[in-house]
Amino acid sequence: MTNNEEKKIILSAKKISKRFPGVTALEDVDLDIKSGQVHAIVGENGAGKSTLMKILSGVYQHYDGQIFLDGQKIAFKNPAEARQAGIAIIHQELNLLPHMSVAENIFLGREPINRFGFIDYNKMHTKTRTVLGYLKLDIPATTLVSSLRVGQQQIVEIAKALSLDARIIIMDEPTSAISEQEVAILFALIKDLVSKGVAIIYITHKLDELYKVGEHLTVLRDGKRVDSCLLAGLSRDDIVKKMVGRDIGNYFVKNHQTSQDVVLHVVEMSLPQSGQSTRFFLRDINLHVNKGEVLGIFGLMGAGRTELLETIFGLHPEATGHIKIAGHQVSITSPEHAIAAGIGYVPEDRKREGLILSMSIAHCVSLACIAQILQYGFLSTARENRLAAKYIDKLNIKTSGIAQNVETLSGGNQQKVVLAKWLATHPKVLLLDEPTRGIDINAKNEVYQIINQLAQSGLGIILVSSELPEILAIADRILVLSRGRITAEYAQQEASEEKILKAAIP
Amino acid sequence: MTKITANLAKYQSLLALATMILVLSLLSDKFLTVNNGWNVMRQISVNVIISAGMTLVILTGGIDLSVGSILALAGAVAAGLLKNGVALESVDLFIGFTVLGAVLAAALVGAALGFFNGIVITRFKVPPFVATLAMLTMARGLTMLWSGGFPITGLGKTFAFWGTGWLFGIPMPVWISVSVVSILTILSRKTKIGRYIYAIGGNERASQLSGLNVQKIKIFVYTCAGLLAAIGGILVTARLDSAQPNAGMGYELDSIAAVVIGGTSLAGGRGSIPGTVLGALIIGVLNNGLVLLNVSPFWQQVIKGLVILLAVIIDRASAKNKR
Amino acid sequence: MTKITANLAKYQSLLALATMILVLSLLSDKFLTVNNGWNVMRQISVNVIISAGMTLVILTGGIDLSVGSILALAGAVAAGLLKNGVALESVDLFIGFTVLGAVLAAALVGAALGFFNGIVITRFKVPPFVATLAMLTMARGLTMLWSGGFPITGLGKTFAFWGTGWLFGIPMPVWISVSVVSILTILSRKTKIGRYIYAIGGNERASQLSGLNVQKIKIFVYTCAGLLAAIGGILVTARLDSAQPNAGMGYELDSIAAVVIGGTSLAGGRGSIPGTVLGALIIGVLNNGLVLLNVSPFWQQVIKGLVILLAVIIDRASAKNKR
Amino acid sequence: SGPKTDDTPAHIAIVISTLNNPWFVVLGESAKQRAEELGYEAAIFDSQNDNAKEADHFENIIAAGYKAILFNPTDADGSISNVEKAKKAGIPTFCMDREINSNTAAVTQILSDNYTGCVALGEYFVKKLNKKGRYVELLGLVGDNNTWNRSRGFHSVVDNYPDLKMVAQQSADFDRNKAMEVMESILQAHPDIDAVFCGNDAMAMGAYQAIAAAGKAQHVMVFGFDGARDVIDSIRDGKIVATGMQFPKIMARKTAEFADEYIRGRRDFEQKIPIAVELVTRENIKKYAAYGKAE
Ligand SMILES: Nc1ncnc2c1ncn2[C@@H]1O[C@H](COP(=O)(O)OP(=O)(O)OP(=O)(O)O)[C@@H](O)[C@H]1O
Ligand SMILES: Nc1ncnc2c1ncn2[C@@H]1O[C@H](COP(=O)(O)OP(=O)(O)OP(=O)(O)O)[C@@H](O)[C@H]1O
Ligand SMILES: [Mg+2]
Ligand SMILES: [Mg+2]
Repeated sequence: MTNNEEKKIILSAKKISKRFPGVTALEDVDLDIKSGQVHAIVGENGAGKSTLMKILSGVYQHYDGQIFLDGQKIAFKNPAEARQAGIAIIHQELNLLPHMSVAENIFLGREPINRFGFIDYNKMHTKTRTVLGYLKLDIPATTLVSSLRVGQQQIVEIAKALSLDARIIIMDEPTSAISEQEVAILFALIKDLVSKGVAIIYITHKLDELYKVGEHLTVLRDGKRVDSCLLAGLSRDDIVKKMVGRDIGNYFVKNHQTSQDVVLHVVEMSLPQSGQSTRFFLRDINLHVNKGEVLGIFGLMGAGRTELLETIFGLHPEATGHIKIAGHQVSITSPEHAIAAGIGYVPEDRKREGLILSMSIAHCVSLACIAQILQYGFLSTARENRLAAKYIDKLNIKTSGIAQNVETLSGGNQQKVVLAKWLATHPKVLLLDEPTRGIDINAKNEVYQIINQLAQSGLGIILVSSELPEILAIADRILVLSRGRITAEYAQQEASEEKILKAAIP
Repeated sequence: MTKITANLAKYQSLLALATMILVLSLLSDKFLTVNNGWNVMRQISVNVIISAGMTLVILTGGIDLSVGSILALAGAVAAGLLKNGVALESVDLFIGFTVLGAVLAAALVGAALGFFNGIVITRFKVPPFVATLAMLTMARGLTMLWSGGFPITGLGKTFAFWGTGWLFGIPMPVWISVSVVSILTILSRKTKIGRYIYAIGGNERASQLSGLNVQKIKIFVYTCAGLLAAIGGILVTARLDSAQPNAGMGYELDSIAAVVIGGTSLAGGRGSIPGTVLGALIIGVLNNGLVLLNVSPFWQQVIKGLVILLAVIIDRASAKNKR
Repeated sequence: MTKITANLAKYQSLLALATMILVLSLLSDKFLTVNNGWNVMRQISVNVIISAGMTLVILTGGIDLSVGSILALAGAVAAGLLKNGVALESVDLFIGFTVLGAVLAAALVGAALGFFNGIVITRFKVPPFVATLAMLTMARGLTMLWSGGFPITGLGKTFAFWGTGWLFGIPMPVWISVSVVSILTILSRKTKIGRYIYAIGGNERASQLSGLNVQKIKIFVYTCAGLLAAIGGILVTARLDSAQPNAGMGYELDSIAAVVIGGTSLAGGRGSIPGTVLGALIIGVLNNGLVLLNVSPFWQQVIKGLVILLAVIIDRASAKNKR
Repeated sequence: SGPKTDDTPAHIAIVISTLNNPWFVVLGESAKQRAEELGYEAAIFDSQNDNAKEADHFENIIAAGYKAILFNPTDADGSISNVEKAKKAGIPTFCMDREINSNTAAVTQILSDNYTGCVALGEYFVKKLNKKGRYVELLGLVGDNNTWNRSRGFHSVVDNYPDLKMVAQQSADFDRNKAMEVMESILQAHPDIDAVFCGNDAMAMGAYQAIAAAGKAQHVMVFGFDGARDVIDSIRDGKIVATGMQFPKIMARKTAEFADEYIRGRRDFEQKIPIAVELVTRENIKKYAAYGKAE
């Protein structure tokens, strides 16, 4: 198919509605997908984007409305049927089997079979290598997924969808965990696919990406379609306005003052790889954070940023070097010590490491500072509720009440609960690992505001982020990490995307 | 009103239990009598005590198979000390035990074995199933060694009172089990460690990152389970006025059943002690009812299995409707 | 060479087993003989067969407590049909059974009960622990009802051959268990359904989203476990030339122990059938060794517990060093 | 026809230590059958070898208002309190087969004397072995007092002969399969034994099968205890040497009859009525059938 050939509608959804108990996730949503086009879908957290995609890909079978594929009405009974009809999906959440190989994950449910009815591993591995090759992910097909980092896992997830040779590929926030380089590779691939006539449905919270790949745009708000148009000619602010339903204006102004008091000082920190004295995750790290300062740390995927924060937080007792908090040397060999020393840590993966999903907001918020809500040695529900209410208010957490399970909160609000948990401990230093991953632009802005306020109130903050614009906007000082070493340091004024990337690439 | 309904719905098993009680009281006029009520309560009290401890263990995502054996060992230790004391021949010393002394020593033994379980699980990273299965075997062996395979009997009125006596019109075992349940309910709901137990079962890694000392809490929980099994053992012994080396066999399954029927998830993090009490009640009422109805022992097993299935199915269905 | 080491390291328990064999052969010159080797192999064969099925169940993240009872029922059904046939008095019909017919009928009964487990677990969302615990009780009751509580004996040479005979110098039970293990190993490694079993245990939701029919696979797995328990029951019956109504009591724990000691995680998704065979071997060698050394029955239990703990600790430690 | 309260027959409870062993099934069923012949309704309760479960049964029986309890205790000491509880509630208890160590709690106890029975077996054992040889003992459940009653009775005789050497003493839990496996292993360590004494017949059958499979059936003498069908047949076939015949049917019937008489007003019962265990050997096998005398 060539570019001037007319693009025709291959998938069409009419008046789709979907209700969950208590929520209407989608209401009378129409969507037309054309072949050879990237159709972007945006909307705030909870707008219904993923729900719509799950309906299109056969995950949900019960909904109102109709779906037409090539003009034929269809109703998938399960994801496998949708796949057979040529619809592949990269889910927002990773859906991988940790104890299986990359190849087994990619071919799960449609393994090639040899003459004897056994799985043909040779064929499977060859095919896997080919797909991984497209994505420039250089790992053996037999690698266990559990030994991959989040970003690599995300790429495997992409490979899984690509290997299907589908006509329609749904990508639900595929770039939330991968680095710029990989994003570039993905975009090149998308362009290639589109030129071959494949339709792509692309969901993201990173609006910049829209301009790089998008062609058509649909905006969802509170389960309703508010607009569907060509992307060309729309400004960023236009899009945000459609998403949020109002002007949110200039969304971030930095206005905190950095003091000269050093609150955290890391001296000569090294983290050897387990069992190997010559290889290191971290090597000779020296850094400091002042009161009221936001220290940004940038690095490519696997540079060791997460390890750095984890080590400061006491999760790697085998690390060498030492740490001073407000001038006093402290020995931190467990999170317990770190918290006692005044450090808080918002981890990269909020569901796996930050939250207890079975708990209510109130319980999650008080978890790290439970002493505060004790009265006569017992937990005081009144105090606990007051604490939670305070942070719900302060951080503007959208919830039906303090008793709501965190499991049912949207991503942005979950992230705020994790923040609340740490703020409640009154830390001196806050370590933030990718705090805005997967949350919508509005929530992101709120998180930036919160970071700003916290710095203003005198906290020292370390912010790890893979999004350069984000780091450039909110960090006062930027360190670049590459292969476990600090390779550059810039004050905010002197930093630029170019310089930082150059220092980051090993 | 709706709040009450919501609260009741939490104990999903209530409906199943109510149905059972209704059916049984229609089938037998002996069932819904005060006496029989005490009967059931007394009969489930040991299971309730053990299962309360088991609930804590399961809430952390673990399991304890050793409760039955620890029960037997603690019973034998209490009885042995009470009856024979300890003779240290080498130093020509004889230590006699009062009832209180013997009970405390037995409780200590139970707690110590539970502690051992905890250490093996946390420090040596042995899966709880294996660690406590090994303890199941070991504690049974120790019981046999301590008692020589013989029951220890004739423990006196004071001791027997704890198993057979009444206080203010309520049987002693019921007092004890109610106390245990109350304490553990408060512990699990109103104390720091209780909250931590739920947290660990909900997400161990996140708990660790929130500064909880996961190992210490797990050790606490297994120690608790051991201690409560020991209390159960002391009660059984007092009730029978005799420590049986075979006591408590298979109790681990009964107790896990009470916990799971009571709505606590074996994956940890979700459930409650009162739910477990309901689970134990369902099993207890069923056992009692089948006997009252004169069902033949072979059929009893078939019916028991079916009713438990049905209870859980009703339960899960009603839980689904509530959400 | 390193590949071999790596492959061996997968079966982490090998070191523990090797140590045990070494120690035992130093302690008793009767231990490391060909005859005793066959002995141990024959003795573990039933546990191996049941545990192979249990491994599949546990790999999906489930558990099956009913294997011991299904074993007993299948044994009783085979023996009963073989000896007495079926008399349908109402239509004045008598059906006699050949050995093959009786064996097939018993296998069918086992598979059917396993299937029932699967249905209850998948369609009615009853947790596997409760569903199979109910089946444990029910199948035992059915066994008692079928046999009246009496052993069924005198089943003839052809039938007994399957339990006591030798073929090409290898005991029949060993042939059968080796076949079962081979088939299931291939199934689990080389076929789609095998991989799906691992997948479900690893991440049920992801498996579902990848288009796997999770319910069907689970039902398959429980049916398999029931069928294998039945084969175990037929073997036990053939070996003893008698179906004992109380056969298989407590086998569920033995079998889960073999699986877990063999390195399969109770959380599902990780483990292997050959690992389970090693686990069963460790338990079998231990039982055999303790009897050969004539350790007193009291001490046996204590030692058995300790050795199992030790085996798993050695195991986990060596696994850690490998990484 | 028994006494009736109103129109419904009176209920009698039969509490059995365990139904996992056919011997006790015979005991329970015989008692039930006899009680029903006498016009009662009878229900069997299975204590599953658990003293605490037995206590539960007693409480439930008292609550349900049974008229009498035919009782096979799990433990001589541990069961006393149960019987006393029933007595206090006005329900008479009649022990069968196993005793309780109290002369006042039960109305009467019809007992099978395990100890003496094993003394007789021991004497026959010595005779058969000519006071010389190597033997193995298989114990039942090590926490069960019958296990030890039998073992002690046996040893009270056999230990007087220094040339009779016990080379192994292991437990097989009264279980046929376990006995077979344990015996298989023992035969590896001691291929040259002359005899095996087993604490019950199920274990004797298991042991015999292991011995036969090892081709030693001609050299090793197996002794059991109970009088189960398999063993009676095996003695007849010359496979097993001897067993102690207990009489579950006689005991059960007699107990049921006593209960009936008690309900009808009789009070003068002897506290203990021993039913002798009889030695069954190849010589006198004609006189016996499973669980009792040949008819
Ligand atoms: N399984 C479910 N049960 C109940 N409510 C659900 C379920 N899945 C989604 N929802 C609710 O439906 C609404 C839409 O959710 P959806 O996941 O589609 O949002 P989204 O636009 O993808 O948001 P995000 O940008 O955070 O991914 C939300 O209010 C959400 O809480
Ligand atoms: N599970 C693992 N096994 C082996 N090596 C690992 C593992 N996780 C991380 N690493 C290594 O540790 C180093 C740092 O990884 P880390 O995930 O901390 O990077 P990061 O900079 O935080 O990247 P990300 O953007 O993914 O968070 C890399 O060299 C990586 O190869
Ligand atoms: Mg989404
Ligand atoms: Mg990271």
